[in-house]
Amino acid sequence: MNVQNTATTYTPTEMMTVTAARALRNEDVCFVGIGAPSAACNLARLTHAPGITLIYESGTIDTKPEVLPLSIGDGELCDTALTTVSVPEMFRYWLQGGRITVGFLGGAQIDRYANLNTTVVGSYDKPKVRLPGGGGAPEIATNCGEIFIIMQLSPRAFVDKLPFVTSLGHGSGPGSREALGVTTKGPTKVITDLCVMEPDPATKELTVVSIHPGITREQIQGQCGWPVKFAPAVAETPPPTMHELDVLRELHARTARAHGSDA
Amino acid sequence: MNVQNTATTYTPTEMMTVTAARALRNEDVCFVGIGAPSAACNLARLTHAPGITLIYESGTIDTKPEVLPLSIGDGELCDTALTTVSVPEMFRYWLQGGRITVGFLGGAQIDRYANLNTTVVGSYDKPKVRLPGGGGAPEIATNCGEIFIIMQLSPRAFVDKLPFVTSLGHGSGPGSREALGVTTKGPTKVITDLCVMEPDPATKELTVVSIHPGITREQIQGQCGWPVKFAPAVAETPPPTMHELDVLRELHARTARAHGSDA
Amino acid sequence: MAQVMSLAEAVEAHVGDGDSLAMEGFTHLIPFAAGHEVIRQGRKRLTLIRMTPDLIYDQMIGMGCAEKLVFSWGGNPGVGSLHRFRDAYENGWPNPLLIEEHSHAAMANAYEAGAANLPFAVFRGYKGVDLPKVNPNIRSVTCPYTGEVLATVPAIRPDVAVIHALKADQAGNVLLEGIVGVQKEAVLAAKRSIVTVEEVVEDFGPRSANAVILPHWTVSAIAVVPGGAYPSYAHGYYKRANGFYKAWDAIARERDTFLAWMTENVLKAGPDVFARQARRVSAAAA
Amino acid sequence: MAQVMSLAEAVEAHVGDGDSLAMEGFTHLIPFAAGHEVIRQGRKRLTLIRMTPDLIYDQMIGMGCAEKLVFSWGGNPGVGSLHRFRDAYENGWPNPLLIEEHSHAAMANAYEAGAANLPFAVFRGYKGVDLPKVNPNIRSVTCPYTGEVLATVPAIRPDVAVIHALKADQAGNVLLEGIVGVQKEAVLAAKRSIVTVEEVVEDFGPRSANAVILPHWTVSAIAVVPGGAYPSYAHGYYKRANGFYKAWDAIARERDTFLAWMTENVLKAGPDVFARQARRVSAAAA
Repeated sequence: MNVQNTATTYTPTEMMTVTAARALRNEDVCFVGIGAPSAACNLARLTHAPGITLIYESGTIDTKPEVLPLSIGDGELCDTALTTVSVPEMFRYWLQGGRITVGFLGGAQIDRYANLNTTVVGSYDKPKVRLPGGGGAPEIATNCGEIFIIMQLSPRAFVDKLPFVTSLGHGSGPGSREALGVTTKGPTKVITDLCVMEPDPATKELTVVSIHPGITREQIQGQCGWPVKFAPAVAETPPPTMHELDVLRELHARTARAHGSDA
Repeated sequence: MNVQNTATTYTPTEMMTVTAARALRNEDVCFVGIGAPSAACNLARLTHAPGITLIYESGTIDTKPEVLPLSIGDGELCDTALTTVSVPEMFRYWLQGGRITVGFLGGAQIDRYANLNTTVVGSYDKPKVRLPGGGGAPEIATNCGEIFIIMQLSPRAFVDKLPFVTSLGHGSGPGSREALGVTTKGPTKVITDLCVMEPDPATKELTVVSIHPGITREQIQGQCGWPVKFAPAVAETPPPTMHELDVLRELHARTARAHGSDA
Repeated sequence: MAQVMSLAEAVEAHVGDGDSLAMEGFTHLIPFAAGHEVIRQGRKRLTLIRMTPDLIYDQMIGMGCAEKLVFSWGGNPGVGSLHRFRDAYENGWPNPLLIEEHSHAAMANAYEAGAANLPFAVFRGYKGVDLPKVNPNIRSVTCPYTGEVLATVPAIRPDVAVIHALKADQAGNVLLEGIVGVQKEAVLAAKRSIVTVEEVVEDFGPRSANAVILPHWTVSAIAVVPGGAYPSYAHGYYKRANGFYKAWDAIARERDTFLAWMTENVLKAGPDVFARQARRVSAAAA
Repeated sequence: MAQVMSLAEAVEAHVGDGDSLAMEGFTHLIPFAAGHEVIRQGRKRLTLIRMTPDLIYDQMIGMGCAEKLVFSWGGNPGVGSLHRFRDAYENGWPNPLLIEEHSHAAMANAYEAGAANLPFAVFRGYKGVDLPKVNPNIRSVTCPYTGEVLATVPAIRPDVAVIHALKADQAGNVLLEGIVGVQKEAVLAAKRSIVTVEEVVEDFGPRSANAVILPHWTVSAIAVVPGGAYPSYAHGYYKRANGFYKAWDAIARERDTFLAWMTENVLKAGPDVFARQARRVSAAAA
């Protein structure tokens, strides 16, 4: 058995999830989406941030699921929550109330200012692909203290121009959010399977600040639909530790066992 | 022991309470105020209207108190309620929601159009008497299906002109409520210790429709600050039955025992 | 005043062609049995309102019940697309489908405003996004104190709301617990309402003083349908059939597999199958 | 993040002269012990916000803590007037008192809007009445869909909210039950908050999934004050001292009897007297 502190074998998705988890603090109150955000938030809770408060839009507050939910309202979330409120209350008192420090979002498409599209590819009325729509995202994007985005880097996802803006990132650059009267930070991190991007402090354009081990700048550019900017000092993202990977894999294994048995 | 169906000895307040109780139907949903309305509503529940739904503005829905509450939020109301909701929900979903069929109001002063004053006597800024204020009354008066008012007839209470309109009755006469966009009936009965008044269908002015046993028209006029109108056919209010009086007195006795012991 | 009747009677009495219909349940307590009954009774031209259309509306849309969909997130949670919804919207099969699209916050506020008998809802939303460009019902008001401009949406006031709840008591009061979503608001906002329940009990017994209860005089009809939320779930009764949600992706992907499944499991079946399905989930989970 | 401290420390840390202060509790759970502590610490020029000022604000106004009162019903419930409030408003004793008067519906909506981080609340109210003539904060907006004009009030956003709750757990989460009034909204609407509780428990144990709970990160300070709602009551702990409410009428009617009572029972006392008083009510009721 490998007892090294740093793992040497892990998938790009595991790298992405672990990196996202590390961005969370023990005192954060997170609005959690299903999928990669949920895995990252629960990994943080099960490792360095045991006091983190996880909130799902189904109304469950301070939930501590044993297994990852398939939907935003699995029974597991309610069973392990401090309390569960109605959905109107969740959106009014808790999200709009300004009580959430970090909102996690994903999307089908993102642009260089971290605006997101989960609505349509093609035109709205005659779409090439009709996507699920915004759900909670439009108001998560503006009412949470800051936003972390998790998405796999690919040219179809990281596009030069969005066909539809479902949720606001940094708009068309510096001052966009402020001009709309939005006082929250917006996207501060985009965590991908190849690298981490952050908005440049001056231009707000997404800029690579750390590259995952073994990944090259050319690979990143090859998966991104705009000319990628790199920060002056680009770090190597620290790889997952064995402990992080063990906890994450055990979480996924528990989840698979639980969800496999309920057809 | 007197076994007659009709009682011969009762107080004017008992007459008033029994008459108010009789106006309620088994299927009513009542917004209940403290004091005389509470006694009347619970008397109805304990006699001819066992299915009546009583709601107090503290949030208690379908409550069945054993003893009359001293305040609008006594523990007795919550202990015997179907459920208890928050005060914002009570005013938004239940009162404004248009789900209340009958609202009970009292007041310090009333005019001939059944507008009520519970705010000030004298001027607002330099009052002769500062009264408690409106509480729930302004919105009860317009959001309940209809309003019953219980007040003792007296020249200081039934006045020609109100110094302050705390809650709307029939405004300045026909069409007043409609002009304000109010679609509910407003006051349909004013039950006093001497008689019952109802708004005239044409003029909306309060008109005596029934006189309690043994009371004269002159006595009524003597206690009312405007020239009293009498309906073409004025009935004699049926006196309380022994059963009604027994239930009401037992309710008051239980209440006195319960409230006397908790200083 | 809630009347207890069969599900078929309830849908017959309260859901008409062309009605606006809100079948709510936020992952938990989705009224699938009632959706199947609406399909069996062949209702047409419905305006279907629901934050998360989910499989229930995928089925109703695919069977031609819907003329319009009002929604805020149209996917199969954690799985992928709603294929029948997409086929209707993108290809007009089995009939063209109009949509009115919102965010969750907008719809939650719109139900809340409906329950509160307000004509519209005000909220901090829709900033810097494109939905207001394609949805003329997204407007604004200006705060009379601060001058701030806030988003508005019309209140949702459906002809009929349909929900699934845990239990009713003999008087017809209805108890919800767990993830309660927008169901209470949907019922209070609607002109008429149908509630399917797992069971009717003598009375609710000891409970929180603040239990989520709909009094009998807020509900039109109650139908007892054990398992009626399957493949969604009922807190304390049976778990969510996550496996069925995954299996639905293949069933619904093609029109013929979809129609075959609907014929076998909905048209030829009745509300009684739900009890069996829910029991199977509980047994599998045990 | 809730910190457990003594009531004196909590008031010292979070209530300043000139603050706007909402001490809520709708008949149930009125934070009397905290009110007494504010009096003992001699806070001045407070804007006191409360739907029903009740005895707690009658005491604070009579002791000169208040510059302004925002309220919707200012009486001693079921008994009569609040004499100290009237003496301040009508005669300026011990100092002049400004008022901002609303209806219950307006204040409940204003707290709700504050908790929801909105600048104002919209509701169907104030129709055909005189209060809007004397309160310039009562305004209106026009529905962008129907053209209907609806009343508005500014959201209540107090500097400090103070409530009394049943219990806190070790993490500092706070549980309310029974008549919950506007307390949750008041805390969520406020910049800072103090919660007095009957007790701190290891954890809340089995409870409704929808229990009314304020998470620890919404509360600034928690102080354990058993009986701290006396002569109001705490659901499951002790009953309302209706007799004291009646007795207060005579105590508060004259300035000297009021001052004598306050000196003896507040200025010379501490939060520990509340446990004894509440026990006496429970014993009397048993």
